[in-house]
Amino acid sequence: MADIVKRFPGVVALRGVDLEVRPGEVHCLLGQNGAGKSTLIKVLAGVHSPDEGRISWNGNDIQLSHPQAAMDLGIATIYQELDLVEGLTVAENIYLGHEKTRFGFSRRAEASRATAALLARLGHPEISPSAEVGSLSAAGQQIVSMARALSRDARLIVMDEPSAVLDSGEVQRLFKVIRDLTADGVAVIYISHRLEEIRTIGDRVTVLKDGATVATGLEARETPTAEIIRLMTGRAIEYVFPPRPGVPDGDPLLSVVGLARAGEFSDISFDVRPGEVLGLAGLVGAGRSEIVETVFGARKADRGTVSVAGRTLRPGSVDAAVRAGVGLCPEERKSQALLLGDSVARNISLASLARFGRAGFLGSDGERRAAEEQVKALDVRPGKVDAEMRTLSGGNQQKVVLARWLLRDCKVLLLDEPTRGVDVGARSEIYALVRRLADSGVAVVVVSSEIEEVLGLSDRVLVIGEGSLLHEGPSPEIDEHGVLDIIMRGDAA
Amino acid sequence: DDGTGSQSSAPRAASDNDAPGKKVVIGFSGPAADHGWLGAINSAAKAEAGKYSDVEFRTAEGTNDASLQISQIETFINDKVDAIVLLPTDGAALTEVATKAMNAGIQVVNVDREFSSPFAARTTILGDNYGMGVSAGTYACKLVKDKNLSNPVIAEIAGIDALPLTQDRSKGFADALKACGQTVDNRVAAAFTVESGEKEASNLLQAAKKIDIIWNHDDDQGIGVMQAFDNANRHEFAFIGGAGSSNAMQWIKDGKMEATVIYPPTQAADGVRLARLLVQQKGLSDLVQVEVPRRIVLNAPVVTKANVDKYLPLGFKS
Amino acid sequence: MSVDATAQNGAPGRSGSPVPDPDRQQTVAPEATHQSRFTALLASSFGRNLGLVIALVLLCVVGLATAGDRFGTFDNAMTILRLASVIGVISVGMTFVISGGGIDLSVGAIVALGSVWATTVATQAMAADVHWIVMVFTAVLVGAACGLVNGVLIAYGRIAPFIVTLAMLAAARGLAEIIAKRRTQIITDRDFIDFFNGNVMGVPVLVIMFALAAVVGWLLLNRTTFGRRTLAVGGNPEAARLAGIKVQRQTAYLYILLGVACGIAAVMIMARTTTGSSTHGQLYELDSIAAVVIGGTLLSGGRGTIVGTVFGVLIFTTLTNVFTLNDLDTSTQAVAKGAIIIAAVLLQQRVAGRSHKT
Amino acid sequence: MSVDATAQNGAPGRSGSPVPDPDRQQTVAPEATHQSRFTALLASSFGRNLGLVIALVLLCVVGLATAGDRFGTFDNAMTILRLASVIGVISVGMTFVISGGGIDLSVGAIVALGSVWATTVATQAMAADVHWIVMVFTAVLVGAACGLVNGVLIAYGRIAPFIVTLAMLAAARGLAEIIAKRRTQIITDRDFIDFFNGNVMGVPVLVIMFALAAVVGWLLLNRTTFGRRTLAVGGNPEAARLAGIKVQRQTAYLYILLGVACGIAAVMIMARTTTGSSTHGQLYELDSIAAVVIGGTLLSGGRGTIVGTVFGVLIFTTLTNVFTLNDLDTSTQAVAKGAIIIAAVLLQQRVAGRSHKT
Ligand SMILES: Nc1ncnc2c1ncn2[C@@H]1O[C@H](COP(=O)(O)OP(=O)(O)OP(=O)(O)O)[C@@H](O)[C@H]1O
Ligand SMILES: Nc1ncnc2c1ncn2[C@@H]1O[C@H](COP(=O)(O)OP(=O)(O)OP(=O)(O)O)[C@@H](O)[C@H]1O
Ligand SMILES: [Mg+2]
Ligand SMILES: [Mg+2]
Repeated sequence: MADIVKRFPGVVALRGVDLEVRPGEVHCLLGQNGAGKSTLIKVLAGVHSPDEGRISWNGNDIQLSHPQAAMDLGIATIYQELDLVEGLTVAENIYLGHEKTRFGFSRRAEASRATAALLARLGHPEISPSAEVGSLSAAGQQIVSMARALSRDARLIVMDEPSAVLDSGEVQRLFKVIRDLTADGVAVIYISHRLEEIRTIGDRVTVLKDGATVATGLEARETPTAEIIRLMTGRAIEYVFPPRPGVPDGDPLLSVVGLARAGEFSDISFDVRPGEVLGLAGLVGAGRSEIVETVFGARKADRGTVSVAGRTLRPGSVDAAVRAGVGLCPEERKSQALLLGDSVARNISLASLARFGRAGFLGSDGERRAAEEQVKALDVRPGKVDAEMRTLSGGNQQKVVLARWLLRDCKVLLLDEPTRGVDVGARSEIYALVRRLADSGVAVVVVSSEIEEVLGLSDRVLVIGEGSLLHEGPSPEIDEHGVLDIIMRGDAA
Repeated sequence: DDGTGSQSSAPRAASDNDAPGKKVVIGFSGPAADHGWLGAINSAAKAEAGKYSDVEFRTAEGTNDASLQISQIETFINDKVDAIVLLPTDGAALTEVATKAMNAGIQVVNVDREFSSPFAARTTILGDNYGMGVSAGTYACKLVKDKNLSNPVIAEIAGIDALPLTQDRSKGFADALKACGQTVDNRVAAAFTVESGEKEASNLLQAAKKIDIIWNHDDDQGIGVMQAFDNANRHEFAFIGGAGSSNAMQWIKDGKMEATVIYPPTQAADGVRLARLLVQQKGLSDLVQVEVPRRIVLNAPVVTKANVDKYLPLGFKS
Repeated sequence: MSVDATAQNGAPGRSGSPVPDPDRQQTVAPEATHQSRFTALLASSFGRNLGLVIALVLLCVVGLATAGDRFGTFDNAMTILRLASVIGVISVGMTFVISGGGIDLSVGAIVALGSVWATTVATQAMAADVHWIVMVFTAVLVGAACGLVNGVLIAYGRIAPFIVTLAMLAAARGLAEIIAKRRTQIITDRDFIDFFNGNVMGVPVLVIMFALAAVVGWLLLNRTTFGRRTLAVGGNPEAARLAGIKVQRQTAYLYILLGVACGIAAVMIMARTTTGSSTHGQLYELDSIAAVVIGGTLLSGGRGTIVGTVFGVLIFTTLTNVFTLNDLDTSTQAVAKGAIIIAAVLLQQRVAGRSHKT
Repeated sequence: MSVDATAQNGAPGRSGSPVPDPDRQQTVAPEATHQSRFTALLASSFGRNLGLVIALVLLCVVGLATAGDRFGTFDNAMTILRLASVIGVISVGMTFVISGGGIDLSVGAIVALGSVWATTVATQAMAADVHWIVMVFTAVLVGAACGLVNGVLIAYGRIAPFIVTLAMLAAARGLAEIIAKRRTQIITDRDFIDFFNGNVMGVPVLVIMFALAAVVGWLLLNRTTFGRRTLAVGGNPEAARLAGIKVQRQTAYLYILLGVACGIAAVMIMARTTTGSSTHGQLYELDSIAAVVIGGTLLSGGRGTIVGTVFGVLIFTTLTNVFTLNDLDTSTQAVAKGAIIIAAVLLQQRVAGRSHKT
């Protein structure tokens, strides 16, 4: 691909990008949120037609007018935003668009068998080909997305942040699959914000910044991290966790006692004091999201109580939680958090509407100004609070969700995968932000599949395995191996 | 091409009423022409207006929404037409605006469905829905007596039940039956369409294993009703129709139908003529009166095999 | 309280058939014989539509209790089925359009136009020696053409289906009136009437046509690529496009399919009433959409069930029949109908959706 | 060819008004004074609805050209507005329900029930000395109660709005017929009629009521937390819920609001026709939904425009007026209406959506 230019109304997403991928290599694409990575691969996948530039394939110039054209050439894509049809089964999703048929009739048994084989190859034989995709967790859906790309007889597989929802074990399995692919001469374009992954799996690196290629063909294992970060952000960023000043003594702000939901988790108890960051570590599917959602009242607890500052919250009432000063950044921003058709400002103010209203009337200025402040503080790009939400890149969307609760001045903040899809620069900003919030007396609960992140960020960590609490202790006293050990042993420590 | 206008070919007393006079602008508004009888009403009115070189005829979109019809009358008032021939979706609902038209000096001719105030129209031509029911009921009573039925099953297939006119017809029917000690045993309501007639009649036939007399309010839906009889192969009853379509008359001739009660589709056409006379300040030539009467109630005669030939030319095509 | 309260609720009917297809789960036990697969299949659609089945059975029980001698006869059953057949064929087609994320308000008008056009061809251009099949072709072609216009405007003109088909509703009925000159056109071809109004082994041809439409529809929706793609387009058009599906073309196909169904329905109603008329098919849009949605197809697209649609049609038709047998007056019927619709849906939700409550 | 053909489009056509809000873009120039902001606001809704404005203007031009002397009068304008007022008030309410992701098919039936109930109260229970305001209250209360039933069944019973309101359509009309005994009830209270049918400075009271409803509706939707919540619930109910909005309660409110609008419309139609009747309000559901959707409110929820709705209503009513003035026959009118609807929407899309094309 050369000199690719792509304009959206009001935004030039790509202003001259070059990318060259060789057969059998893992080519990593790096760049900050909004740099244009997803847009570039969508051009490659035939989703967007470029305004300028050439795409050549095996030396021939090609036109990709429709996703099918790209797939016909052997380009398969795993999109960043999981684009699966929830009402269809796993097998149906995987073979959507290239169904296994005989005389127009689907051969369901065969599709089912092939699906089972693909899922086994990805290390997930437990996902049933006949399960409805809507009923799978985000991680499960990511696996299905990958299986779908593998089901195509592809020469080039593009993976847009496939690891964002995966835990470390899953990522290792993914890498094994990638190695098998490249051994067969299949090229892979790999996008991720986790630099250590690039080191492990990548061969060469292309760096995008503000829609333009700033470096290409870098050796993935050789190039120093600082150099890559400098190329991406134009500045040097210390990719470290902020220091933990220690938690001031005090009564617990949030306290959860004996919380349980049938089939999801049981007997979960913990306290969080003001100024404390509590981490929930565990593997994907451990039930951490369910726990925080239940604490928030989005799911109704079967048993147990949640209280904030000593007052017990009505179970199953989001409203009660919000009024008590609890905020939740949910796991799936697209379906659970965002009004995609609305402006950034309105998305930010959604939980604090009452604050901008006088007798129910909104003065649009206060709202806009507050939103602008947040956008500036979190460096959301583009910085226009009037931009339509759906046009923001994934990482920037995540920041907007954070901004929503920052604006509300929560006493308790529940963050489910707060850095999913967020670039290194923004990531350290979010870490610093979480710490600042804690220092100002907020009780924070962080869920993340990156164990390193949970440990680095929190004062205290809970390890969750299969819906039960396995371990509780100060974060500095345990490391990633320790956590994994606890989970593997599976018994309560 | 339509049999509807043929009434005008009947001989009449010599007069200069048909001679071209002062130019007359007539606005016409009626319900949605969604079935044969109303279609016939509209085309007959239009055809009648076309016969006069001194009439400028304006029609408004047929509608079943009283509010929309009111606005059409308002438009006519704004236009300062000379006369309005109005077949209201609902007489009471259009009374106010008709009164307004009268006050604006426009001659309003009320057709078929009567206004609730005598000041809303200069002249009213009524098809007499109640009378139609009475005619049908009286004829049914006659059948009961003639055939000497001891405990007859009498069924009724009404038109759109929510319309006051349907209520009038049903009440007339019931009142007439009461006179000979009978009641309606099974009643369904269709929607004046062929299809609804077939549907309701099919169900009705299942509801009663044996029926002696059926009165169907409307010969348009009658085509469907007749087909339902054919489909179920049930013809044991005397079938009485309503409105008087040419189909129905043909059935009577063929012996497939016992009788039908005429409900003249020429009312609006008559209304147009009267409106013209009113504006030109002429009287009805067959009357000694020099002015058009305030109220004309049309007869609802029963057509049977005996007299069908006389009425056949009046039958409208559904 | 369910987490997806209103999320799924947008159309809360999403809980309409959230029961996983047990047939699919059958694959877990690959040793299952074909025999048991079939039984499982039956059991599956039975289970998913249990609420509807119960509603229909209850209705029949009421029918038997209140008008036993007249309700429980073969004749009456055939009457119900014959009445269900026309709207049934349309509802099968409508299931596709709605599953595909669309809606069609013009079905009744298309039926009217098809019938009128066909009878006009029959009476005008045709000499007596032209076969009635020409009439059938005309009706189906007119239906397909209207569907094509709808489909193209919706898929390629990108106008909301509601608007396009509302416009078609006005235009097709107006055109039908113009063609028919607002006269009911009576079909004189006895062969045509005898063929479609006849019986095959006691079962009316119309009912057989409905059954065929349902079977073909079921196969098409559940067992073919076309059906998969329909659900994908309805469930998540963006994902469908990314999977290489020609979303616009697929959308257009759906409206053409429904247009053809309307053409067939026009033929059926011509046979039933022996007429072509611009008044045919009134309120079919509401009736068929209601049957489809009661059946459990998601109004927002992405999930569709032909079996549910058939039940939906049968429930409505049986309801009218039971009302008439009991000589209920129309106003009371309307009130009862409203209450029964809600009761049936609540029943279906509670029975079939129980497993889905969080 | 647009790249996100179907992306933005949901289902092709799901896109009602993909036009970005120019009002928002105004902030690019933060130095804008309040004065210019106001002009910008005007310009903005003008721009967003440019296609609709052009359609309406074209219609007026046609009206003037074909029936100039009669079309272009104050009286005629008031006639159009008076006709628009009843359906207009309902459409404003409908804008809320549709923006909130719902639909209501029962509006016409609720109008009928409200009018009949009010007139029955007036004729039966009331002695002559009770003020007509009782009639008004009755109609509004009946409307609100029906809306409450709809809202509760939809929000808390989680039944699809289409089904609930279809059932309400049947039930309310049936009940209206039972109460009125299918008779038109005539209002004899001259004070009532004179008040609502009167003029204030030459402008009919009904038109003023419509204007008030539009202004209140606009403020509520665009300038209050209620409106914001409505759009959030319609756009993404799950996100709204997790942001602490009481989605179910908000949904119920929307139907109650529309019910109240129907009650007011019932009063208006009672004044207009001086009657209460179970036949009032026929097809209002289609008319009002059509006006709302033509106006640019997304049928899938999340975006709504009162100004667009008002234009939608005016376009439809002006169309009828121009047709009547030109003495077009009904069938031709229907065909023309279909074509004009499509043309207007295409125009709106092309004019206003140009900036959004990729
Ligand atoms: N459909 C669209 N309309 C308008 N602007 C768009 C659209 N899609 C993307 N953009 C803009 O294009 C730029 C690049 O976005 P893109 O999604 O490619 O970023 P990215 O590099 O993938 O970021 P991330 O790491 O957060 O996923 C962003 O500024 C984004 O706002
Ligand atoms: N809607 C659903 N229906 C059925 N099972 C579900 C559903 N949502 C989640 N699950 C299951 O519940 C379990 C926990 O889910 P989830 O993946 O949210 O846990 P988690 O610990 O939060 O993982 P993550 O790391 O992805 O946040 C998993 O076994 C998942 O498959
Ligand atoms: Mg991206
Ligand atoms: Mg999770």
